[in-house]
Amino acid sequence: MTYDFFYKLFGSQVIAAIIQSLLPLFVFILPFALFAVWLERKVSAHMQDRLGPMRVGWHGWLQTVADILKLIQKEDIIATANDKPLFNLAPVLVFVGTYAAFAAIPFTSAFIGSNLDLGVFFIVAVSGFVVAGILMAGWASNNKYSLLGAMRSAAQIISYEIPTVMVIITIVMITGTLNLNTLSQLQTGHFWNWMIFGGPVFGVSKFLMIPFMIISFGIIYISTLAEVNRTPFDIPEAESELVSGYHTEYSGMKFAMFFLAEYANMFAVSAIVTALFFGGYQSPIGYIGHLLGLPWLVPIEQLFWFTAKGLFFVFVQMWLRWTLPRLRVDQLMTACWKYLIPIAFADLIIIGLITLI
Amino acid sequence: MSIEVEEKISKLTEVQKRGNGLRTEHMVLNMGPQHPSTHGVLRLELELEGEIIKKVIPHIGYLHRCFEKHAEAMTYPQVVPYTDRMDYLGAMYNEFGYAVAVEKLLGIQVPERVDYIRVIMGELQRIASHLVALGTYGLDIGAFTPFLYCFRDREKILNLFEITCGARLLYNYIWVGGLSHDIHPDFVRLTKEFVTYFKPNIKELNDLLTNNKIFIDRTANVGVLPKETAINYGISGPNLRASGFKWDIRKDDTYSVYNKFDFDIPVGQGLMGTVGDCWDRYYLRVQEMEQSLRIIEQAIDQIPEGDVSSAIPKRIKPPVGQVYSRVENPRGELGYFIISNGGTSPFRVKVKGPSFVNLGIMDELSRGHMVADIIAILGSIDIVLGEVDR
Amino acid sequence: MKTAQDIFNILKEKFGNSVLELVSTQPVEPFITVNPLVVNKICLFLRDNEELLFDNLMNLSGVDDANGKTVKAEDGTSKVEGATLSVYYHIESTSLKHKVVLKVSAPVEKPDVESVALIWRHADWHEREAYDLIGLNFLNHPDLRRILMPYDWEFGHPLRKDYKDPEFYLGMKVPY
Amino acid sequence: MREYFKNIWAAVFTVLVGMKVTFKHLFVPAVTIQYPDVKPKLPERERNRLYVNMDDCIGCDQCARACPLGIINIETVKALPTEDLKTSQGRKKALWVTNFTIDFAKCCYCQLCVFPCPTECIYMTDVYEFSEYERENLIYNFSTLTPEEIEQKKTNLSLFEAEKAKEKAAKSAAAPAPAKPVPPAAPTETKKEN
Repeated sequence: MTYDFFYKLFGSQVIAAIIQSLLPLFVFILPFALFAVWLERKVSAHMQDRLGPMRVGWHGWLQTVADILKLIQKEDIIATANDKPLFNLAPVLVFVGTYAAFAAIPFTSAFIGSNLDLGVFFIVAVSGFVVAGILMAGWASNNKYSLLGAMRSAAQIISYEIPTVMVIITIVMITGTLNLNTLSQLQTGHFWNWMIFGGPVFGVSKFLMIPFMIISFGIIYISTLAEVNRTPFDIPEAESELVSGYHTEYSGMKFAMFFLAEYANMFAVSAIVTALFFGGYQSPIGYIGHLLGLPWLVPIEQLFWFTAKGLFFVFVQMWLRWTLPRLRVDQLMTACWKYLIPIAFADLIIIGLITLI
Repeated sequence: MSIEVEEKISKLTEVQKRGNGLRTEHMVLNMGPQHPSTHGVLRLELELEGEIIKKVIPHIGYLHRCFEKHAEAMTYPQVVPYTDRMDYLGAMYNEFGYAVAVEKLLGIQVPERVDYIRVIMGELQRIASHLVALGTYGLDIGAFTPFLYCFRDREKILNLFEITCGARLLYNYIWVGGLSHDIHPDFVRLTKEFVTYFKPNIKELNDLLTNNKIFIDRTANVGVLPKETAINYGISGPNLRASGFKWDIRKDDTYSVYNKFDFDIPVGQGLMGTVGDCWDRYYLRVQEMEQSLRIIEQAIDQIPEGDVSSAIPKRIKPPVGQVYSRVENPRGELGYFIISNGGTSPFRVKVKGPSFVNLGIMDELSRGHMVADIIAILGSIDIVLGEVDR
Repeated sequence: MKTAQDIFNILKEKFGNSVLELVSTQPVEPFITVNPLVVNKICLFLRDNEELLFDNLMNLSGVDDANGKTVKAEDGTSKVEGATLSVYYHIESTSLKHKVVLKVSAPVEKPDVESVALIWRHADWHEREAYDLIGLNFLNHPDLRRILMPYDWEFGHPLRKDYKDPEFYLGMKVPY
Repeated sequence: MREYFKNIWAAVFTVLVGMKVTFKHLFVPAVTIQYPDVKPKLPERERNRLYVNMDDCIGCDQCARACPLGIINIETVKALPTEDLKTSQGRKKALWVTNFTIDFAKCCYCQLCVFPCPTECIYMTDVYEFSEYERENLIYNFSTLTPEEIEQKKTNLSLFEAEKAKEKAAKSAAAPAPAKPVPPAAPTETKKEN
């Protein structure tokens, strides 16, 4: 849709494709990452009876911009013992993995970077790609802390893909599609049509499903938390043990890329959760655009609802981070293999049985 | 297994055998002196097998300032500001211990008002110190927020010290034979306000951190210190009591006016795991804060009238002799061994710092645990490097 | 509960000449001086004897006594003689609640003292500290290294009374 | 199996309890202040930078002796009997304080110098912002005399003493006259005022 628009505007396939692929980056990901960093600071500050950044702009809202400007100017330190090609490639790879995930995220019914039929699958696959970047960073840094962090990260992200995928399978089993756009469209109407409330089909099965859908949601939320290395699963960059884990040796803009990737990733996983369980871009209470007879208002409203839902889950991630301590590496594995995976599996079977009713 | 393979294995070195034929070696990880959770400038040399710790070698001395050498060049009152700088989180108690030791050497009795104020200050300092210990312990485990809640409450105690003597960290308040200032007219009221303000905050801390499942998982059954080992290693203070041994110098070798107050000595019970694990050591400090509040509540109402500086000697010149005197510092048994040769400066001052002794058990406690646990263990024994290195 | 006199009598009976004397003329604390080369046996006895049970070493401190006398040799050079380094052991029993102070003195030229680090593990670091700062040599110590000063410190032991700061350390000027 | 579900329950429950605590604090007013804009009110006994009231200082050197770091440096010149120096309480001053420097780079704010002062002229103020780029700038000189005045006091004293010596020599005619006047007692070098 947007592609057609740009194609008509420039008359060149290449330019249209480039613009379309860069659009989410500049319109959404960077501003969001900057906003999320600011939000994280403010949330943490107010939870801790502090004020947080207050000087740059109103309540310090330009603080992150100032930080990025500072990081751009900073010296890019590369130690002599680093494996330079890998060391330079790693942050790019991590950022690309995150960025690629945004391609399949349906922001509105009007704009979706790439309306893939394998949308969910694609996102899970490219998010897993981040591991390669982190491993590279850890290895190339030639630092024992980085290496330990990278090893932990690899183990963690790969393990937690399993419960994530299991829950996704549950949803796919009910809806029969992997396309996120279709998934969102399915949950149209009011909020009781969301998957967390048993999906759009009314019947006994819907009410039977609600508790199990809540459990599914819990599992996918916890495991995506682990995939983006947030507390209580932030052991790859555990500050008190491994200093900063895999990005200990990075400075300047390369560090900023890890940093932005982390925050962008937070939104990406929140978006998946939203699309799967909370109706994607659908409004919970109907559209003003339909009410007023202004069809162009609907995508804007949808973007608002999608961002609002995503931000809410990002906020909960922050809330958890500033509340909880961090798990140990073996406990992290225990939590995944002994708790999340069996429960997700049982959940899958029970929901499968319910759908048969 | 064929004979050839067996032959090959028999030729392997010890290092190769450990890796089933592959040449493996232990990774040596250098933790510190600049590391976020070594609580200062401690350097730990860890020998790791994967993430399992095989050996810990602590290297100390990065903050060595020769307190003992300094003390030999100072007159007795001039040593007091230096004692502050050893355990800077429990500065009031360091002065208290030093004053008690020199008074013993001089054979003077201080007025009762001085003793009461000293006890109140000492217990406030104990709460302040434990708050830092608990807060930074949460930080070590990964919870950032309790740290700031603890610091917020500690600020209130520091404000009390500030109105009394004008300093927030290094007080020079408790002198040999008395105090530098009498308490501020508002002090009694503000202390009572603090006690009522602080009580609910202990519960909040328990909700937020102590009873958190993740926190319990991280600390229970980790770094278990049995009672006999603890005594043999000379461990003292909360760490010793957490091992289930009821030993508190405030009661067992009483000094000042501690025998006049009614308070309990909490001991570790292994509520969440084994007796003497990290969680016990942590929780013991929470319980001790409650007991300290009890002492403050009793003492604040009974401060007798009097002059706080009447017993301060004009010129401190103890007779030839030597004294070892100890007090229950927030971190354990703080002992001063002072030898006097009859002059105005001490001939030799030796400080037995509880942190110095408690750190010695690091290797014993950490073997077989993981890297993340070493942080938990180090945090739970609560050291202050200023005192370890003196 | 035993006084220093009782403990002295018990030790005198058991160890004879190795236990030298009970000094109780000084104010505050009496102490028992013993032979530095059998102090480990005495300490083991003190710890394990059922009447004594000294399970807790409170403190171990090395002291430079600075008691040497300057002796002028015939050729005009002067020499310090008779100086000793001492170690004080403050030990107590947590079960029987009694305390005792032991003191050993060794000549400064050959300051050998038997280590008690394996009797009370607590003494390990204290002995290293005494070695580092005073220069006492603890025999049979498991790991006698410097502890507070840098490992490559070669300018003597700082808590000796005759210690002088070096001019330079690793190219850095020392007096500040 | 029971343990398994108990663990899950404990994890979920305690996490929720913790989240409740932090959520409540979102709406608690901050305890921190924006420091250079808002300043805390300091109590009256605040111990920060030292101040010396030179009108009252009698140059007795007691504070310098009490200081554990030896950062107070006092130099004095005897006043002539004709000069009438008084503190604000009317106490007689026998010395001109030609130099009174405190090296704040080394000060440990222990307040030990304040107590022995007989005229209470040295005390701690609540000034705490006095950082400098050069360490030398932290050596504060409290002496109110200008270098010329100090020179003059010194020459006055030496002249006076020479005169006195002469008088003495004249009085005791039998004894041989002293060859030279006594050199001034105070050192001649003075530090530059900051």
